[in-house]
Amino acid sequence: MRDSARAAVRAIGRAAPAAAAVGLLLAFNAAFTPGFFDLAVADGRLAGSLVDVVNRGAVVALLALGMALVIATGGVDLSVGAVMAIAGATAATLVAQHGASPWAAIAGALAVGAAAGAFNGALVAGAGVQPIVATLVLMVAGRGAAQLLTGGQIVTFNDPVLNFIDGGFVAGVPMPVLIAAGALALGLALTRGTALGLFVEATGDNERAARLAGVRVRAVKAAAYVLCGVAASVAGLLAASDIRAADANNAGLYLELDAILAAVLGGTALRGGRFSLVGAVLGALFIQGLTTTLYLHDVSPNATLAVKAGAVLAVCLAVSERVRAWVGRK
Amino acid sequence: KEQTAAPDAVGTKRLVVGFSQIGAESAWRTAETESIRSEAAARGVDLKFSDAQQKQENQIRALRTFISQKVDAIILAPVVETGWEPVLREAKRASIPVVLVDRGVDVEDDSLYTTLIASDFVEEGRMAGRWLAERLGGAGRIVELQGTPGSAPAIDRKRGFEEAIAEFPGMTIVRSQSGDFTRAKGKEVMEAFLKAERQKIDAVYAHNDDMALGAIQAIEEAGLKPGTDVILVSIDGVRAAFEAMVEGKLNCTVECNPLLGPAAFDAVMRALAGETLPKWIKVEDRVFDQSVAAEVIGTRQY
Amino acid sequence: MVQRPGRFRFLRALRDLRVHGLLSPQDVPLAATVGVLLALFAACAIAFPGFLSPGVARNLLVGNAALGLVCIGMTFVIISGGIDLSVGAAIGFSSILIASLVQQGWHPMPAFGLALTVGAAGGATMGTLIHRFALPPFLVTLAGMFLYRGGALMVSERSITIRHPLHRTLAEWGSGPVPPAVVMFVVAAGAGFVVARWTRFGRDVYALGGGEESARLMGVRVAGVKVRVYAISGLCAALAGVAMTLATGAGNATAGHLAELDAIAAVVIGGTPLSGGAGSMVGTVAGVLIFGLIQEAMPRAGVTNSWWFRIAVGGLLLGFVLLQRGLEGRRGQ
Amino acid sequence: MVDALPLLEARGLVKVYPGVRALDGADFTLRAGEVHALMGENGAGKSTLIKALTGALAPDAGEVRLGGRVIRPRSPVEAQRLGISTVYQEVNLAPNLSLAENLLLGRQPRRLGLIDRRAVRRRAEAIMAGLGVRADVGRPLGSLPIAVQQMAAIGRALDLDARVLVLDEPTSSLDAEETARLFGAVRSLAARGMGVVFITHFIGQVYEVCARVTVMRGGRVVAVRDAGGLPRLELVALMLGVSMEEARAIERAHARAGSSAEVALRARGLRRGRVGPIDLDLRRGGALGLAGLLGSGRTETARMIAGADRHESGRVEIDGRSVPTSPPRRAIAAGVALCPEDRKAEAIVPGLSVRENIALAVQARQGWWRPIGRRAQRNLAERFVRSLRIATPGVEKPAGELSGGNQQKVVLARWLAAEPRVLLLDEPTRGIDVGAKAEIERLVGDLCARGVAVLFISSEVEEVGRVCDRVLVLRDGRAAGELSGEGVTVAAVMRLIAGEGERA
Ligand SMILES: Nc1ncnc2c1ncn2[C@@H]1O[C@H](COP(=O)(O)OP(=O)(O)OP(=O)(O)O)[C@@H](O)[C@H]1O
Ligand SMILES: Nc1ncnc2c1ncn2[C@@H]1O[C@H](COP(=O)(O)OP(=O)(O)OP(=O)(O)O)[C@@H](O)[C@H]1O
Ligand SMILES: [Mg+2]
Ligand SMILES: [Mg+2]
Repeated sequence: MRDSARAAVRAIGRAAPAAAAVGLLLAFNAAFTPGFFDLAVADGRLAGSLVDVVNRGAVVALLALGMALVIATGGVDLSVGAVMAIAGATAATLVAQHGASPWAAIAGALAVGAAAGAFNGALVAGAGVQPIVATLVLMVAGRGAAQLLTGGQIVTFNDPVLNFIDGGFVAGVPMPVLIAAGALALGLALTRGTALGLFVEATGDNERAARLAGVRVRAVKAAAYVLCGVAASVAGLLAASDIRAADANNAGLYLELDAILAAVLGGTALRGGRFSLVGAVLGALFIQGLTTTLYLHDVSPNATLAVKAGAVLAVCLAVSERVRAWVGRK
Repeated sequence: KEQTAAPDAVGTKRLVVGFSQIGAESAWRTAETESIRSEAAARGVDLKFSDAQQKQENQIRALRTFISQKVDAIILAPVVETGWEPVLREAKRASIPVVLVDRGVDVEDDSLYTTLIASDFVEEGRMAGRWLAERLGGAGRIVELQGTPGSAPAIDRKRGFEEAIAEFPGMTIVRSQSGDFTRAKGKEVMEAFLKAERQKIDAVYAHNDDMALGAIQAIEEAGLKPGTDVILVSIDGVRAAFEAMVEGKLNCTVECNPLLGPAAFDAVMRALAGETLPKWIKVEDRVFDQSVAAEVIGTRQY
Repeated sequence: MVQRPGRFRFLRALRDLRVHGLLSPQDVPLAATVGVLLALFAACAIAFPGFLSPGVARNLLVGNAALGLVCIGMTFVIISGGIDLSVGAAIGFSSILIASLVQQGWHPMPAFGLALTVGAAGGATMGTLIHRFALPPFLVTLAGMFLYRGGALMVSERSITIRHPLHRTLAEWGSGPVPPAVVMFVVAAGAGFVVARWTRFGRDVYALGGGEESARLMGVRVAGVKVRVYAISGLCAALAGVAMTLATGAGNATAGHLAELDAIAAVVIGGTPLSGGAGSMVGTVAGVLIFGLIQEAMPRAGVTNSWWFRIAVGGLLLGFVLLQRGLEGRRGQ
Repeated sequence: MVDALPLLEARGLVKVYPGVRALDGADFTLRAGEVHALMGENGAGKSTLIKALTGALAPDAGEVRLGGRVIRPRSPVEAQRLGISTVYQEVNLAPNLSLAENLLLGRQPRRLGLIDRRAVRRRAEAIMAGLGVRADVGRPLGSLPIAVQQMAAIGRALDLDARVLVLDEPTSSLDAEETARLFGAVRSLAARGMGVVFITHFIGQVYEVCARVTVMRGGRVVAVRDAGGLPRLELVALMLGVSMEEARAIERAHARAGSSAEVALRARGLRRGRVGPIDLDLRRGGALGLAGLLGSGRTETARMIAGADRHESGRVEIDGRSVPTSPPRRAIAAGVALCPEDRKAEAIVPGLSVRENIALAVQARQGWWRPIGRRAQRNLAERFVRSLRIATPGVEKPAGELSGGNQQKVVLARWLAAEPRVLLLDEPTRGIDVGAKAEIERLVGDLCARGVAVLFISSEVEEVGRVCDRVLVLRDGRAAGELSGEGVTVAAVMRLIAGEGERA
């Protein structure tokens, strides 16, 4: 049992940077942001800055979940932002221009996300192209495709089902929170409830060994990209639903970096191997929490970046064992 | 992609014009691209197009490519104002007239370009400021949604607006953040503003319509009535803004016309005909508010 | 992509070389990259009349000198098994720093010197953090990127034209027969090539990329190598910033937007795997030129809207990497 | 050897890892001019002691003296400069660099400040030739057989005119011939006054070259003896911490399998590159040994059968039916498992726990949707930790943090757990202590008794002789002869390897 306790500590240890980051941020806000922790229930809905953070953080959290898996296989997916744009554009144009039912639109968006993931997977696992280049293709071309769908316009829709995806509440809890939590639960079930997690980690850690042990390394990699694509398309739906429009030009722009950051803060090593889905979500919450905090304190946009840099470094240093050892020696 | 290679320019009399566009970051820019493209088609001009994806390097590269292709004229929508002297000088040496659209360039020798067809961003900011001052009676708490940090319209629209409201000590900008010119960011930032200011916000000034449209949603979701509880003024005048005005949710938009195609090709033709053009052909922008929105909306093309 | 029979013949020839042992396995990715570059150039020359002119070649060099400079530093970083996301922002920072210093009355030369020093020192600092505290390079250099970009905007968010006679002259040479930026690129690439191949430091970088623990046990001074690698990358980025001010005669805080991504992609296309331990400067130069060729070809391709433009860029990229993979053949398994 | 002056001395070294005291107050003395064996079971702390002596890690307590002066090398470079040259246990070289560069990294000959690549090549060729290895020094090290890599590591260390030479299991992949050459070199270095520390699990080699023996157990030194006055059995007893009787039992626990006539796997005309065509039959309940010199094609043969490398021609039949073997998953599905030779590159998954490493192959065969529960995995792993005596504080420890021999046991456990019908073992006892080696040899016997067909590759001919009922000897990628039954003797195998025998 001591052994399993140690395993648990290790698992938490991986997510430590993100957990510490979220902790620091909460502590900061507790001290300096009046009303940050206020929770109100207005018209049976939970509201407050904290809710906003989770609510807004859902998009990056979804991306980070998929990204963590892909990174764990030893890859990276730069196309998630573009896939968000395509998914949003698909859903919006289906509903607004082709009169499709919202359910068909959602299905279409998810299918497009899966197809995008399959494309990346085929390039990486099938053709053996380096992940960063393989997914760069879709990062560039994908946004073009999304713009092609929308004609470069912001396609607005007003459909109760689509609006509900981001704007709805179930039992007072905002939908994005539920969707992100659901995705996390699904991700955990898929990786820890099946052998996928083990295979992903083995593949990312030592691909040759995994192959010789009989793991279908290509299928594992492809699956990671497909899951990542689907997660990105859900994020795209959220983003579109948020503004009740598909903005193919801007949806998900530069979010790939946030997603990678969240995953890495969450304890997923960029070289592949061990990953932590909980950590990835915490990482995403940290990023969003930081953004929201900066808004609340009205830090000038030009200084925002410097503050972000400081925060990332501080978090890294705070959890680095070497720093502790070093400080201890002094 | 087979229609690619132009037939030898010498054989046919078709005019070849290169157009270096910044990117496709907004519907506004798409409208501008489309305007130039359709005008080229209407006049039978062979248009060479390059999308720089927001990078000046790419634009400079595209200009050099146009020059080496010996195009007849170049239309340039510069991503930043500085840094064009060397490449414009190369164009001049090759006797290729360059027409600038929607944004000026900072060069000492203004013979380097033929003309600039653009709105005055600073003036747009002033117009928005003046309108808002009048509407609020010279006093009010304003939040500002800035464009992308460092971009010329963001800088100029901020400056113009600040100039205009400087005359009214009662008007204060209580918060100002970047919404990156996008709806999603506009909404997100507005959400935070509403929380932070505990809803004591009289007006929103957004550097473009998209951010204002995002802010409207945030205001609605906070349980307030945009256009009544919070006054909104923004810039661009896209169709969606007019729709929002008709619905009473947006109060005012300052036009910034992207349909520069006709004017640009007029300028190209005149330049090729040897005429000298004024250095700035100012696009006259107007202020539209709710009072005229309904009647004007039918005439909007973008 | 249109596959021309000629390319297939080329492919076969390359395979033959390999089979007959004339091409050792390590050189295959490099050969494939160079092959793709040549194939691409040939395709452009056939498709676009007037492409085979000195002007185009010159544009290619001038237009990609800055990216190329960044890539040289990035090659070292990636070979060492790291990554540097700060380079794009470092370009912006050094470019606006130089411009604002000159605006305040500095002579351009000390301004260049300061920018290069800042670049190298910044890189060295990141390298030190990465090594000393065993932090992931991705996070540290991402923080560096935020800092540089934020710092650049704080120096001046408005871009600044550099008005100084010397700088003006240098910038004008940019349109002449020997553009300074190209000279810088060529010299740096040559130096990079020599350092990577013929110095102990260069080989230590490869050893480090092959495995940090092994390298340490083999006696590589890991700390020194890492710090220097990031310092070189920072220096190259600052050089690219200088090149940028020369190419434009201005400084701009947003210069180098997303250049880190282009640089990483160009280096990787050039046959340097992101996992480190392998790669070459020649490949990187080829990768940069492939990137440049795509940009060079696009305005000629007759696409007239932004989305098709993007799709075509992505499609071209796809074509090249697939062709490259085809030339490399299945390695390993 | 009479020179009693301590050259290198360690006092009270302590190194604690989470859950393990790898060094627990270890003392060690090396005299100038002696070859000193460091013995102990897997995980006893030998490699850790070496690392602490040579600056590869900082001990938590204790001190090291060289020639009487306290030294505190903070890195292997510093230790090298002080005159301590080391070959670490795992081949710790750069697999991506060429063999030549690996030999000379950090001291490449230069001209005008630049590396003289031609001189590098020449000097590297000379070093390898001096060790009697024919190899293309321009090839990336990682593409060369493990044995060549090991020789390269030795070559790298020998090149220095050091005062102390430390060799951590340098012979684990070497043949008799290379080993003999290495010993020749070691003896001459010692004769010139160098102190040599030599770690091995081959007890015979200890008596061959070493003057004194230090035995470690559980991070402590339990005995320091002259090799001459230490009977073999007592050494084993000291290492394993058992009584003499138990040691005797371990020493004798060599079961030789006796095979049935039923052919489980039949390979015909396998060929890839310069290896082949090879025909071989693996019988149910029998162990076929593959013997041969370095580069004779043993590894390649096993890899072709298991689908790790695709064979260019030929076929593999199981129960009389031809089966596809590539990718390896296919071979595994058909019941054929390969425990590969290169543990670091192809077998151990360092970041995963011991439990996950052991369960990996079983899980891979079951597929994604039928996960083995954590508890079942743990039971499985714990069973093997016990039976193979894997020294680890628990099954959740990352496998990469185990000692080399224990990693090897984990890999072996992975394949034993998978219960294949045909098991191909390529150097399975590499770096494994006597106790566990006996255990593994016995396990092979058990497997055979349960009807598994085993292919056993080992560079230790004695071991092949002990374990296998038939031996196929390869030379230059072809079968040079086969021995079976009573004909399997060390001498006979050696004769065939040397090319004197006829096809038996
Ligand atoms: N990096 C590490 N982290 C945690 N524990 C470690 C690490 N390295 C070694 N250990 C532990 O220290 C102990 C001693 O290991 P060491 O490598 O010294 O054994 P060894 O005597 O060399 O064994 P072998 O014969 O198998 O090589 C082992 O229990 C091992 O698990
Ligand atoms: N000295 C060498 N130099 C280069 N390549 C070699 C050398 N020795 C072996 N090889 C390569 O190894 C292959 C066969 O060796 P293999 O590893 O199968 O032999 P082995 O009998 O298992 O020897 P080992 O003791 O290395 O395991 C050959 O095809 C060859 O490519
Ligand atoms: Mg050891
Ligand atoms: Mg072998």
